[in-house]
Amino acid sequence: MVELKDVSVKYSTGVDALNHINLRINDGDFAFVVGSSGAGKSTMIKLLLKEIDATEGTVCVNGYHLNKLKRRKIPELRRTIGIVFQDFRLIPTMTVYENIAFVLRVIDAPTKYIKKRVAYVIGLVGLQDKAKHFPSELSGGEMQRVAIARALVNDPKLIIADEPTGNIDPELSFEIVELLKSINACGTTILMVTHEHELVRHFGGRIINIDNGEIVFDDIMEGTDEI
Amino acid sequence: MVELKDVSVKYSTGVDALNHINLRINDGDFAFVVGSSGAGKSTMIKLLLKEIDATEGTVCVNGYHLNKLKRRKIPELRRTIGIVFQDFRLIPTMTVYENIAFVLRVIDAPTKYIKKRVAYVIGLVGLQDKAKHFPSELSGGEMQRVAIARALVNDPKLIIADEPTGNIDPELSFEIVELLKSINACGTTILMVTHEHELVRHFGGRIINIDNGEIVFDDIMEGTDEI
Amino acid sequence: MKFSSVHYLVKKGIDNVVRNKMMAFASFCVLLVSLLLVGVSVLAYLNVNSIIGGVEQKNEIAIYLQDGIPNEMIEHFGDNLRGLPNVADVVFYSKEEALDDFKARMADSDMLFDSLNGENPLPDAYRVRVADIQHISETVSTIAKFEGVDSIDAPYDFVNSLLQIRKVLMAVMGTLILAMVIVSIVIISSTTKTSVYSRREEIQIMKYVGATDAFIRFPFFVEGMVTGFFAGCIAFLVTWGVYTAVTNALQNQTLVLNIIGTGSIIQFTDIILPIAISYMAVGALIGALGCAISTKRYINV
Amino acid sequence: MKFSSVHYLVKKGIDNVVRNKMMAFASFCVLLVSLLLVGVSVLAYLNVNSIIGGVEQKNEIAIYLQDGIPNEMIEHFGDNLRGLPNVADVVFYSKEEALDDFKARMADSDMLFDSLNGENPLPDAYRVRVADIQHISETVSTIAKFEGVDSIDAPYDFVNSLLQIRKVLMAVMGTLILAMVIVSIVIISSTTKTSVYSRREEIQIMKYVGATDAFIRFPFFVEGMVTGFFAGCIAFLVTWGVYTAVTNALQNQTLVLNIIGTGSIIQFTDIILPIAISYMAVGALIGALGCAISTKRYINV
Ligand SMILES: Nc1ncnc2c1ncn2[C@@H]1O[C@H](COP(=O)(O)OP(=O)(O)OP(=O)(O)O)[C@@H](O)[C@H]1O
Ligand SMILES: Nc1ncnc2c1ncn2[C@@H]1O[C@H](COP(=O)(O)OP(=O)(O)OP(=O)(O)O)[C@@H](O)[C@H]1O
Ligand SMILES: [Mg+2]
Ligand SMILES: [Mg+2]
Repeated sequence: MVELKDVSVKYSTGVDALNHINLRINDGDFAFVVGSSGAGKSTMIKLLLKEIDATEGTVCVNGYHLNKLKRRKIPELRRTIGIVFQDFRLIPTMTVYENIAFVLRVIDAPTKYIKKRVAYVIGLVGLQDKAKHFPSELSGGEMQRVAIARALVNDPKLIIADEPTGNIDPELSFEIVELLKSINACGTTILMVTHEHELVRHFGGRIINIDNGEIVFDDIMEGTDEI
Repeated sequence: MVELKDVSVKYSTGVDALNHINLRINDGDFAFVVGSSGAGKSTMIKLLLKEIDATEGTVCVNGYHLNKLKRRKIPELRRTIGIVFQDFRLIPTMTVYENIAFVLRVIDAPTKYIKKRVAYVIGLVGLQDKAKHFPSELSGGEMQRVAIARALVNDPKLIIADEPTGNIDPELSFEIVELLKSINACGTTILMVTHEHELVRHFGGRIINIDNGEIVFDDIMEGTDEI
Repeated sequence: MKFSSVHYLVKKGIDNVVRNKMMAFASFCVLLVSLLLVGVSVLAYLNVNSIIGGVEQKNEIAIYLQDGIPNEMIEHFGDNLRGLPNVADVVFYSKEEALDDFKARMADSDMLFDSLNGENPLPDAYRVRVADIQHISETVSTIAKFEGVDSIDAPYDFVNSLLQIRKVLMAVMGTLILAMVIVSIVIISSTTKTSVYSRREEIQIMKYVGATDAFIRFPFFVEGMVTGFFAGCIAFLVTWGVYTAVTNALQNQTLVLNIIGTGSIIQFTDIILPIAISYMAVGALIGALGCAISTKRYINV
Repeated sequence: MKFSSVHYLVKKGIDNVVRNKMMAFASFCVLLVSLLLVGVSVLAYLNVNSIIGGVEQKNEIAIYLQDGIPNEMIEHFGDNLRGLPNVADVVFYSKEEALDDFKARMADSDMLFDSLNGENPLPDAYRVRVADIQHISETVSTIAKFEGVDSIDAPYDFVNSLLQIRKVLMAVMGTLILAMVIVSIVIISSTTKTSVYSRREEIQIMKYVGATDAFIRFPFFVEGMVTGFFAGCIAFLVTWGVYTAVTNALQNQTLVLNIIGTGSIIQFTDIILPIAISYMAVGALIGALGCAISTKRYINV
């Protein structure tokens, strides 16, 4: 569950990225976040991960009150969230396999399970051939898919995907969203930032529109299922 | 003018990224390059910039024969091309203004002209407020727009844009492509890689489809002008 | 943490050395240099100390006995001297030996002795070497109270000079070691900071995907340890070679050896084990700590 | 390249020092340490050299004259000595002075002289100090051919010891300087390589947007130069402080001073200018070259 109460974020440069946002996403929800460039979408996501702190208001994610969260509890919080970063954030010194496996390593998963599970998610995003490559040896879309695989691998309660299909062709994008939908069907909460209105139109569901640091639309729309 | 003759690229990892590609783009053309993730689009662009060398075949860009180009002539070649990199490649230690101005600095442009010109292109991509920010202080879409501005600033003969609208909302994307179209109308050759079929459908023109390292489609299609 | 995790982290640390060859080599070089600077200074300190100790052994107190005391009393006197705590060595020096030596030394002025007519104006004497020249004056005053002493000639000038020289040299060498330790800290921290800085992105990403601080730092720790250990090994070999070369070169400098005494230079083989262990242990420790501490700064995300 | 470009590149280099504070500080520290290591070694070398030179001045050849030669011949002899090229100082030492000194030295053995009955068996002598002890034997053999010479007492042992000690010390100090230069090269290249490595992305992007190698490297050059210059300044101040403290401390060690001679220690104020200039110039140069060379590796894209 994600709950933002009257949250504002002002960066040290003086930019007001979010203004008194109120938002509640229940467990098991699937929500698209849309909005123009620089609206504050990524800022909201950084908040949920405690990458930055709210200047005002309270943030609550998966039962953790982020305002009061102790530094050494942060890893615990982050393990309950799978994130696809807008800039991928793959570890350059690790291969695709290692990047994804790392998330399981940090939770002390058994080596056997890691092997099986990582191979499975690499298959899900269609990167079987690239498992042993380093991020610098991948195309943009491939890196993005590694980031998606990493977000899925440890079965998190909440998956947050910031622009996960920006570098991927439409067909694959549809597949990825369908994958997320199926994961959502098993109970995982999903929050997906996207610029691709086609996707939003097709799948429908809850749509949150952020503009200039404020939520200007938050409602459920039917999917058209057209392509 | 861009000319690829029977070009193949094989990466040191053994990946065949391009297989015997033949392509000719005349001065003043506007071409969309589409294709699935990992098809070899960015590889083709890296070739044109002499970031990598062709394993086979000859590459010719703006009158430079890249196979025989001397190391110290490379900057000369690159100054005739404006590139939007898929991963932006902004200089992290320079502000938005400095990043864009740098391209003019390297060609010894007069300081006065630099001031005027940079301010102008920053305006074109709508980043007036962010001129003094560092890349790390920008949103994804803002970084992408800085990359676009940098590619335009020195009035290059050829603009190559690798996925320039991946992180930008649809409205702004249309504006960006319209901007490129208007620049193209003044004689600049433009090559744009994109995944957004909507854009391609809307604007039409020459469309090059790369799949699995081969050109599978290369023809002119009418734009529908619908949204 | 489970064994598989520890195993993974150690392996990762070792892999990192190979993957960041350039960085690992830079750290290796700086650690090597630091270890050598400090190690060689310490060895120099030990040798200077030992050399001064050797020179101190050459001290000599001359105790002139009263004329005409009986032989058994002279012997008793010698036994008493040998029984004193700070006395290392006692030699009897008869008036006959004294005259012979005097004549030999004054060979040029033969004519002086012609007028002696076989008389010997010189006294019997004991020559005493003290163990610790710092307490020489106490020893002399104890001896002065013995029966039969005519006069005592103690090398106070020599002792004072030596004590002062030792003080100065020890101060110099101590400062040198301190300076080298500071130099090492400065250059090691500069290099590890720079090296870790270039990997801050990696560290931060790990933190973003839920790794704890310890989990991130452990491989850095291992990496630093491995690098430091190798630096220690090479430092040891270099020291061995240089040290042996220097001592061999000194063997040829007979005059210098005369002054400092042959036995005073410490043989490398006598200290090979503590040196090897110190180098490797200190190298590994410093390398590990340097890396682990420097990561701290970028881990707070 | 136009002036505006040069101005831009210099400004960029200086800005970089401020923007990469951490890196600049690391380079600064390492350059400072290197300059100090080499600088202090060189100063030590110069001082040891000067001290040995001072001790060498204390050499003395004694030339005993034949008994009973006339006074004017003795004076003529002295003039001849003064005319010799390698002779620094000539003192006449009459037989009367010699006897007085001898008696004073032998005060304990008064009885020896009683039998002389006022006769003086000692000869007149000249005491000569040579300028360069390396050529003492040639000087001695020239003097030996003079008329009226009875015998010559030259301090060959002293001279040989001194020459050998000088050789050893100079070898040690030279090795030290060489070692410090090597140490400096190793640590500076390690740090600059690491520092530039962490900025390889920046360097490569510049190359991708059409910058020439020189255009990219120039600001690095300036950056290194500025850092190196400041390191030179601080190294100079530190050296000044340490040097003055050490010479002051030595002033109190009278016994040590007796041995090495007061005038032999070089005063810092006598060499302040060349030292300041060397530090700053070498610092700036090394800093600039280190950065500029290290960028080369990442510029080939
Ligand atoms: N680290 C930062 N420091 C200062 N300002 C920042 C920082 N990150 C983002 N901003 C600013 O905050 C605003 C919101 O940024 P944010 O990244 O949340 O936008 P976004 O909605 O994700 O946009 P996009 O779709 O382009 O990614 C922008 O104006 C941006 O310039
Ligand atoms: N530096 C590299 N070393 C090895 N293989 C590479 C390298 N860069 C790309 N590749 C591989 O070459 C193939 C083509 O990559 P390229 O980046 O050209 O794809 P793309 O068409 O741009 O894809 P995308 O739309 O995802 O950006 C991919 O399979 C990729 O994994
Ligand atoms: Mg964003
Ligand atoms: Mg690409």
